[in-house]
Amino acid sequence: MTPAILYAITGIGLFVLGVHALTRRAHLLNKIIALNIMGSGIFLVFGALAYRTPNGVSDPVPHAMVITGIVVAISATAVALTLMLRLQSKTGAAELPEQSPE
Amino acid sequence: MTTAETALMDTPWIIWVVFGPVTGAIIAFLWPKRASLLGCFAALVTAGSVLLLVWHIAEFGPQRYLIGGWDAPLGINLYIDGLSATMLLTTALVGAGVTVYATAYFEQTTETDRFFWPLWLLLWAAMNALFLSADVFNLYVTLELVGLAAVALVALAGSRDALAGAMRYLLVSLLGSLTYLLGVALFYGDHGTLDIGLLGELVTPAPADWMATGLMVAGLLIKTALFPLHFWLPPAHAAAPAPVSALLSALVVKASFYLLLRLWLEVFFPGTTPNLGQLIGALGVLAILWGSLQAFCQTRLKLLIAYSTVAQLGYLFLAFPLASTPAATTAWNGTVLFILSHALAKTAMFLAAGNVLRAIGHDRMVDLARGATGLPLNWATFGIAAISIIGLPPSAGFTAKWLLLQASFASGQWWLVIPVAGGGLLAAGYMFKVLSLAFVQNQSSTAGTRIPKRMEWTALGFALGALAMGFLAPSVLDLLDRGAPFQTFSPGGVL
Amino acid sequence: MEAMIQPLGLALDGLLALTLLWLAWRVLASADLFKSIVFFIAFGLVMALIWVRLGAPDVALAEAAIGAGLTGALFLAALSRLRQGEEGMANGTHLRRANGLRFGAQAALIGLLIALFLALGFALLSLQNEAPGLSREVADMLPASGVSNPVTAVLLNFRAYDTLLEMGVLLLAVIAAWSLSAAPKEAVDAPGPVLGGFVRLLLPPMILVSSYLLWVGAYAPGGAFQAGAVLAAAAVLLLLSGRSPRASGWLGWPLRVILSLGLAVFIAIGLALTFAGRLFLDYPPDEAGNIILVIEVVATVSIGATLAALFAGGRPQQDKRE
Amino acid sequence: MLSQIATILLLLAGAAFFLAGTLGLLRFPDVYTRLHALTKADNVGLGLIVLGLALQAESWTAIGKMTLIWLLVLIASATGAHLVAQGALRKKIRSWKP
Repeated sequence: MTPAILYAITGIGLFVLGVHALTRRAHLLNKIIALNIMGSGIFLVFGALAYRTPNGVSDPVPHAMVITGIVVAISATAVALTLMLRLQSKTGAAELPEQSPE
Repeated sequence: MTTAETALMDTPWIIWVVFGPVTGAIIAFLWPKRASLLGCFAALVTAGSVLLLVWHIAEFGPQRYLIGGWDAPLGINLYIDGLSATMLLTTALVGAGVTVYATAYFEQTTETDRFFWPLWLLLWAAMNALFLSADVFNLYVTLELVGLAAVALVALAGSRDALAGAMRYLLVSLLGSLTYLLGVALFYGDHGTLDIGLLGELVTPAPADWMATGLMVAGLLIKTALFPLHFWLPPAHAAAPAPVSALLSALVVKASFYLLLRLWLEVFFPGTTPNLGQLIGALGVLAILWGSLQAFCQTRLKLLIAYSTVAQLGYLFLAFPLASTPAATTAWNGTVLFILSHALAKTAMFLAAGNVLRAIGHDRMVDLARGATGLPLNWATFGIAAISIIGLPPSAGFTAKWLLLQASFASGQWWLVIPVAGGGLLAAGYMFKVLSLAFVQNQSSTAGTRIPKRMEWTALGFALGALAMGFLAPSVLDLLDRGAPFQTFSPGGVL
Repeated sequence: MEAMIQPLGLALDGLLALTLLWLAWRVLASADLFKSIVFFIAFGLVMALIWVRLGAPDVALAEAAIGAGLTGALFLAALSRLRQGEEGMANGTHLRRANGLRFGAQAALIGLLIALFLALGFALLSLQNEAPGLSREVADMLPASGVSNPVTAVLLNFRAYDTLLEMGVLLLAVIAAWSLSAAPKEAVDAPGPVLGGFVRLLLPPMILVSSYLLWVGAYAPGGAFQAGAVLAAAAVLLLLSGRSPRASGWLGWPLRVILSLGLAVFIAIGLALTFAGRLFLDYPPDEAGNIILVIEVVATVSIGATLAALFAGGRPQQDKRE
Repeated sequence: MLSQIATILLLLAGAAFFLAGTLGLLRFPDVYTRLHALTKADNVGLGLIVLGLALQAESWTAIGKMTLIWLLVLIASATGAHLVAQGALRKKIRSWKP
């Protein structure tokens, strides 16, 4: 159980927790936070697997990917929050209205 | 060759195809008052560079472009072959037409409508980048760009349904992208490379690769709205402004399907995929049935067309069970031709529905008749587009279904005939329901508001294009053979 | 001594991993929104600590500045606007029940997720314990990249196309946010002497730290994104202290130019190289360092302005005269 | 060797102050006293830790950076405490009466 595998399993734990909260919580802010937690989990898997280099200096390519991922995540979060507030001003509740049953 | 030809030859059109629309979007964002004019000019430049690039591919075969001069494992490659060229062509065709339509649709621009142009050009650039990229992480960034731009365009309509549909679409799109990204993490962890070509050679049926394949397929199926995961598509596509609905149904949903097809043929290990292929094929059949049934009992026109998209998407997945049979090439040719024909026909339908909505203010099918007499050209467009959706002979839809039928007979999986033919019948069902409602009951027809001629003519143009594509199919299939991954596909060996 | 350190290190990693999971569970399960946001910020800081443990100081800086700091600020701002919206309505129901999955579906979902976790865990355990990844290729090509910090070399030279598209994502986010809503008027009263003094005192060092991070990015952890985040934090402080540049003429096209400057310069450099006959973004080796510095400076200003505009939450109101 | 012992002692002292601050946070009855515990104990704790690490630092710039960090934390926590207290007053939270 090297630190790399430990953190990688923590990462997929965060991913699974996030998916569960995304599907279970009704409030949109909780769903958006859950998406951020899932993203952090995946980035942790990237970083943990990059720590397995023989000479101890971890692999810089996943680090660059994670920084790109963090910036993409905050952009998506900002759009989601603006959309949530606009939806609340229109429908009165920051939750997805019940979809017409198929 | 004259200097003009050499200049024409060696300017990297592959770069202009992506950064033409991005530059257009920046200028349209900086100068909002002239946004629609700049949008048209940028669309012209982009469509032109796409045509030159596709001509270049047709002449000299697939092309690989090393960005920054760094080769595969370290740098990012752009790779264009027959498959990418066909998708680029479809996007350019639909994009140019919808741009013309949008100049009329967004005539009296409020302040937020001016944001349509930068968003649409960024969406176009993102799709072009997605069709060209050969790097799995870069494809994640393009998927995010496509998703965010599409969500913002849906929310442009501003109505309650549009905002709710856009929110649901955003959450589902982010879930799909993150699932795909976890697959990328596992593939990189296992093989230390992100290039599609290199990954294809290194993939083994190890548990990590199998999980990565499963995650990426799941993520992309969410974004392509295949049957059980389609719930987000109808509200988003129906509530969006008309040009945006057309773009979503015709192009955005197909972009993630293209990526699934590309990875399926070049990365996922052929040994592990046949049973996954059977599952996806079965889901495709269910999508055709469920989508058609739902479409049949819709009361609003745009929702009917959106559910028709859910049904037609099922067709794209029918070729997966045939992937490892000798008839795979004809099956994949049929699938890509189906993408092209569905894109043209569905764009015509959504634009026609948009004209109806703009003319009589609502799209409740029950009293469509009142507006029918005022828009004869529009309903003719709807009829012609229905021909291609149903798959009647002259149209490209028929040719695509015919190729699928040929492949299923050749490979002995004759059961595919039932969904292919049955889907056509079901499509005929809900299409004739619309046409009957539009024409038969002739109550007093209140003349709707005048709509600009351009809107009707572009819709008709797309419908006729879907028909004409039936005759142009051989040239499309010829373009498709330029080094497409399924050109001479022998199971296991990848060209 | 060495033998004793290794298990201690693993114990610390185990502790950090458990804290992270516990914080994540608290974020996702707590009923009150404010509490989950505060836990989310703590989650981001522990994550930054883990990035230091994983030998990734660049990512630790980015996670702390953007992941925990700015995302947390975005959430808090959204929560306060949410509460303002709810005061306006009678039925401000925070805690509607979770969407009503029947018990069977809920158990099935949890079972499915546990199965997914076990399958992924098994897949991870099947990976080799030692994998060089691309570290050797990066080390070999580093001298030709114009910078000596490997992460900056990957971000701005080897995979510059990713960073270019990512700047596109930032610009797209601002355009999307502006198309969605106008910036809500911050009902903030005049800042007290303490906050006003705090802001005046902190702005100069923040700008100094930002330019230091930008400069040091070439050979040590730092870079455009971390510097941009610090710049955005300074702008957020300005917005919070009520002294927002609403009246000034900055909110018209000058702001739009700054927002799209980073992406425009990046593309212009790339295309200029193609006109000079080189491949797109293929910097000539001897000027690679200078070109990367130019791109980073412009990117920092653009990223700072973009993240601040995203915090403001919509298109500036003052656009009326346009 | 002496500097290592001094560093360990200083770090332990600093950790003790952090512990005291957290204990105060948990045990004190209302928001105002908790603010006291947090800002005072943690700042002194951080000062001791910075001092302890300064002994091991390899260059004066590193020491300079650490003290700059400590000063920024001082100012930030003071302003933070002030704003939280101001917010609590505006919400009319009465301070604890024995």
